[in-house]
Amino acid sequence: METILHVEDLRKSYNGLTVLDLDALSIPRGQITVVMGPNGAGKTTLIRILALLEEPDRGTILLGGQPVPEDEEQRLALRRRMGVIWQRPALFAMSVADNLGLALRLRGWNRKQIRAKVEEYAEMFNLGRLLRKWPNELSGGETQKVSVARSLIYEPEIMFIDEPDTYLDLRNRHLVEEMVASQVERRGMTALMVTHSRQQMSRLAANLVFLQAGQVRWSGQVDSQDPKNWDEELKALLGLAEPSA
Amino acid sequence: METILHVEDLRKSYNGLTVLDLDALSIPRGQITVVMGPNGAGKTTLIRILALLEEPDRGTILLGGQPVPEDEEQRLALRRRMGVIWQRPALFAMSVADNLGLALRLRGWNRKQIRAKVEEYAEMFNLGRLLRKWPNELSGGETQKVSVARSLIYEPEIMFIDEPDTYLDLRNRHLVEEMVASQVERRGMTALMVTHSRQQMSRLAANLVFLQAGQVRWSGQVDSQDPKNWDEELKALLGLAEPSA
Amino acid sequence: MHYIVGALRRAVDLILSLDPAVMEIAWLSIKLSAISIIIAAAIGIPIGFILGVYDFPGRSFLTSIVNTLLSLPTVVVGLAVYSFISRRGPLGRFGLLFTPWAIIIGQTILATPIVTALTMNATRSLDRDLQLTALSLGASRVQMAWLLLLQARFAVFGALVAGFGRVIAEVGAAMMLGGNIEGYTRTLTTAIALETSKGEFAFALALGIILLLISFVVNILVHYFQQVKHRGAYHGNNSPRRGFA
Amino acid sequence: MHYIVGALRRAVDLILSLDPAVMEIAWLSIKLSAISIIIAAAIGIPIGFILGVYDFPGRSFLTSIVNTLLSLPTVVVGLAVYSFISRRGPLGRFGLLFTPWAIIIGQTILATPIVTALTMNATRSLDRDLQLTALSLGASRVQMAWLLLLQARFAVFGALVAGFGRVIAEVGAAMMLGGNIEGYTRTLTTAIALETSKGEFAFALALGIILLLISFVVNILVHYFQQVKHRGAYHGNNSPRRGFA
Amino acid sequence: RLILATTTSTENSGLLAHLLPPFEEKYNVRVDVIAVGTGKALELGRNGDADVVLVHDRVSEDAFVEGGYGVNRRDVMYNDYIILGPDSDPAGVRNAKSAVEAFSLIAKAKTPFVSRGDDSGTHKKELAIWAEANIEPAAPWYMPVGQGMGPCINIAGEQNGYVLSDRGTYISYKTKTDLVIVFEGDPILFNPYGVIAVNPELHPHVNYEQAMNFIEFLTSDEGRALIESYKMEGDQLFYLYR
Ligand SMILES: Nc1ncnc2c1ncn2[C@@H]1O[C@H](COP(=O)(O)OP(=O)(O)OP(=O)(O)O)[C@@H](O)[C@H]1O
Ligand SMILES: Nc1ncnc2c1ncn2[C@@H]1O[C@H](COP(=O)(O)OP(=O)(O)OP(=O)(O)O)[C@@H](O)[C@H]1O
Ligand SMILES: [Mg+2]
Ligand SMILES: [Mg+2]
Repeated sequence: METILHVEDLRKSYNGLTVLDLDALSIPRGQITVVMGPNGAGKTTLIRILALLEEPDRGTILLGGQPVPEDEEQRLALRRRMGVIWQRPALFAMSVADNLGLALRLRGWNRKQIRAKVEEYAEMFNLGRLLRKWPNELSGGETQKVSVARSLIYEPEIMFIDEPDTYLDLRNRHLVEEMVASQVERRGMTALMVTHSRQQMSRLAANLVFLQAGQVRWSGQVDSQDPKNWDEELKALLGLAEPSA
Repeated sequence: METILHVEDLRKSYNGLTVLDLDALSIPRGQITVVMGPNGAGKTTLIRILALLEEPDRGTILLGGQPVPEDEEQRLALRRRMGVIWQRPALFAMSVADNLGLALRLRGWNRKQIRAKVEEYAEMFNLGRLLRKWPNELSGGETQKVSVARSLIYEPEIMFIDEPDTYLDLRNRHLVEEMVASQVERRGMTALMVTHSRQQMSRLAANLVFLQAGQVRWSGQVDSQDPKNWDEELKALLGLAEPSA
Repeated sequence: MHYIVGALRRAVDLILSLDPAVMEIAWLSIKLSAISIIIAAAIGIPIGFILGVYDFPGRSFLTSIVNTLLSLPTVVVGLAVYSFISRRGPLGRFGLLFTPWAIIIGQTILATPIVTALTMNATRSLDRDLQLTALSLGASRVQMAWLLLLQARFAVFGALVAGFGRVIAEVGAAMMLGGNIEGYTRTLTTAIALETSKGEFAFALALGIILLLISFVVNILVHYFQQVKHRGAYHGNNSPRRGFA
Repeated sequence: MHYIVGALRRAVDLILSLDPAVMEIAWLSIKLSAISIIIAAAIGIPIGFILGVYDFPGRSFLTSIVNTLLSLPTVVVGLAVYSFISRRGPLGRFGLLFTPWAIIIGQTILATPIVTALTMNATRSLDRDLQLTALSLGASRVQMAWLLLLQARFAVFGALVAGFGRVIAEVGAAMMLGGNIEGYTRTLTTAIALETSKGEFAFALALGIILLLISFVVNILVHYFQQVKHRGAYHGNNSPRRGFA
Repeated sequence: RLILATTTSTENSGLLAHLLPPFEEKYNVRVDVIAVGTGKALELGRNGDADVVLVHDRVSEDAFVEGGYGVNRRDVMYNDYIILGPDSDPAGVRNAKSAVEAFSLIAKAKTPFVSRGDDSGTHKKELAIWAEANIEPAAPWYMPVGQGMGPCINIAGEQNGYVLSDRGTYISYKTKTDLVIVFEGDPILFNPYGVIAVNPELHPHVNYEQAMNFIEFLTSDEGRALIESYKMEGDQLFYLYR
């Protein structure tokens, strides 16, 4: 199984407090890797670092076996192959349609191409009715759907997803899961997904990383179909001894 | 059972599109009423209106049997008996401790009283470590916990809670549920809670309102212990025919 | 060129020798500007806040008026005030003309539109979530205004700095209304104008350098007075502390 | 008082008669201010953006410097530029003194700190989430800057309006550097100063009224040019469209 | 293009508007007038930023020429100063026989006296008269304000005080002030104007040719006739040396 992202000896601290301290971590290409762990474990920080948006204090990041270059041009090229769906969706003060097409515009697509693509994705995400609205006119769930569609639309090679369920009703949760899963299947997208939902994890994960206090407590493949086969330590971490929530 | 909030013939539209159109709705005192419904159903809009933060286009709101006064002073007094935990937590650019004490400061408490209360609630919510941090230094879950504690701290008579689970891990979800439930039990707080989680609903709800496209599709008491006894129509609305999520 | 060299030398001399005439003039400039900007703040901040935060008919028109008043030429203000407070004018009997009070009146008129316009712009781009959050925590109208201004403190503080710069540097109103009377209403700028008209360019520049030094010191002091540390955005997560990329 | 009445009558006459001398002077004022503000924007917006968004050693010091430059007196700018472009100055051989170009240089120097400082304040209070979102969607540094400025457009536009007001209303630099030559470098403000020194107060005020009218029209035009509608905050939910409470 | 640096009095009185068009036509040149104080006008000349200066302060003019900054100084014309005061004339200046005596009376009565205080030609003349009268004027009745002539007249009017003014400015302010002429005619009050070309050896770029044309024109019969014939609101302002 090919590794697309590999980090070694990664350390990040804020104001002297270490929030991330990973010996080694590998993300396999073309699969969904789920990251779980309690609030404050460092999940979002990890995403910021892996998406090349924040510098770690030390450590190596290998992307497709290559170390990440220093040169800003080259980093931009790499960043453009990645996408992030943030835990807290932030839309720009422009229409929903413009938000959806933004990444394509940044990549120099022309109006017509953008329009076609935006319509395609608006259709897929049932956003047609909202295209001319502005962010402050949307409900929470609508905001989150726009934010997900806005990142998937440019079909990144690696997608970081921080709690896709946020604000969504059950139907939309499934819709978003399907969209992500279909891009993984159809074109081999790699996804790193943070979630607090065991059900969602077991529906989607090929691999699982469990973070706690900035460290990897468990990582490996998971048999998504049958939780009974899970490692005992993992079960304990996930709280599967307690009555399920 | 006493009704604390009653609305009649409530209508709200934006740009000519009706988003809320309720014939009548009653919220019983001292219990948890759960509001469910798909994204965009009008749940958050309902909260804004009931919390006296937005004017409906038409309709009557009775609070404890009295119509809501026009006078700003009197409205302020009513607003101070309510609290809202927003779907999207927004903390002010001040320390976590200051955020927690803010509502008390607005009510003219003195420093010492505020400090004691903040410490008490920080303890309850495990926020002690974070008191001197600023909002931009918090994780998503930490932000949400601060936002919940900030509203519960002044012990409002009616609490509107829009998706308490947002960003929280399982332990913190339970913690927040407990805190809300205990205020309901201990001092008869009324809570109106929006959630997309059937499990959470059945754990907490004494009553359920199901909104769809701005209208009440179902409302009444629910037997939280035994979903099997639920009304068939409600089961259909909640999607209990489909394989559970 | 040689003026600048000469001016620098002269400025150093003047400062080191603590020339009493220059000190007195400088002190008067500081005093008048400070008083003017305090009055302008008392008028401009509330108006700017209302124009920035509330939507009401005529707001757009009032906004344009305020923006237009940014182009009030100092001489015009001087003339207009002059025709009110001259002995032939309606306020003539108070004998304000050619006193420091006359300068304060003129400079307040100049500073108020600046403070108003910039406060308006600062509060206009505030996240509306913060408004709702403040109100739902029980803020009165005044408390909400205070909280939002606190959130926009950088820009509001910037408004005051810009207003201060405007009045301490203006000469038209000070000249027309104060009369540039030695030992009584001579400010740094009217002194500069006088030296310039005498052809004493180096001395005029030296006074200009002293004026800038005063501004610099005032800026630094106020900067330390208002909390120095910028702690960033309002919400939670996603926000590393420093700039990057 | 009687001046003001006389001035109003005179202003109306001048405007109705389309007095060619006044028209020419007014047109020159507009032209020079527009050119100055365009150059100031090209310099000040990028610098203000960098100071507002990025954190680097020395930022606080540079911020104070920019704020200090807000108090540059126009006469001092006039003198300083004079000593460079005077025949004896290093740029003397270009013969710029007493030409419109000299005025443009002086006014650009006056406007640049304003545009810089206000852009800095505007971008400093931007939600940092937007930065990360822009970058994660594949924005280059320049594209991110452009996007963030778009988000802060009200305040950035306000910066330009304030700068325009400053230069169209200033007289010191125009007088010293342009020389108030009839038909060549006489602007509205230098004409006002001239009339004032002649004791023609009513005529001076009439010109001042014309200047304000011009500013008003320019403001209105630019207001309609930039999208008129304010569509509010960045994110989703919680945000009713109008002010309230 | 000929740059003429001159005092505000010549520009504001309208004399230049009367004088320049015929000159411009005759020599086919555009004259750009920079109207400032005498001190600043001479400084512009010193720096080579003007081609010719027309000012009124003999002492500084001589220093300018001696310093090698200007050449070919010529007397052009003179006007006169007057003492303005309130109609009630509290110091009794109307009875004075000389300007020196008038100043002494004002000092004795301690009525407000507004001084230009800006080193202008007018200011220097005023100081010379004080010196002649052996008086060192002082606050509070003596008010150096550091402004142009017009504002000084205004301030004196507001304070019900006296002020030394040139006649031209007074004429244009006549309707705007309550002050009247309380003393005039003493030869000490004459105010001569001189024209000087900027030295082309020091500043090779200056338009020396046209500067000389201008000087010649002012001192020619044609120029003199124009000066003599100029009237402001019916009064002659500038007189020629015979
Ligand atoms: N800019 C910052 N300054 C200081 N501390 C920070 C900063 N950003 C994050 N932290 C701290 O680092 C820890 C990890 O934060 P992170 O956002 O990565 O957590 P998370 O695993 O995503 O949590 P959650 O599930 O609550 O979103 C938290 O305890 C947080 O308080
Ligand atoms: N300011 C507004 N302008 C226009 N439309 C609005 C505005 N606010 C809300 N809406 C629309 O009203 C509908 C109801 O919004 P609301 O936020 O109440 O939904 P909700 O039930 O809370 O949904 P969610 O579960 O996604 O948070 C949505 O379709 C939304 O697009
Ligand atoms: Mg997180
Ligand atoms: Mg909602």
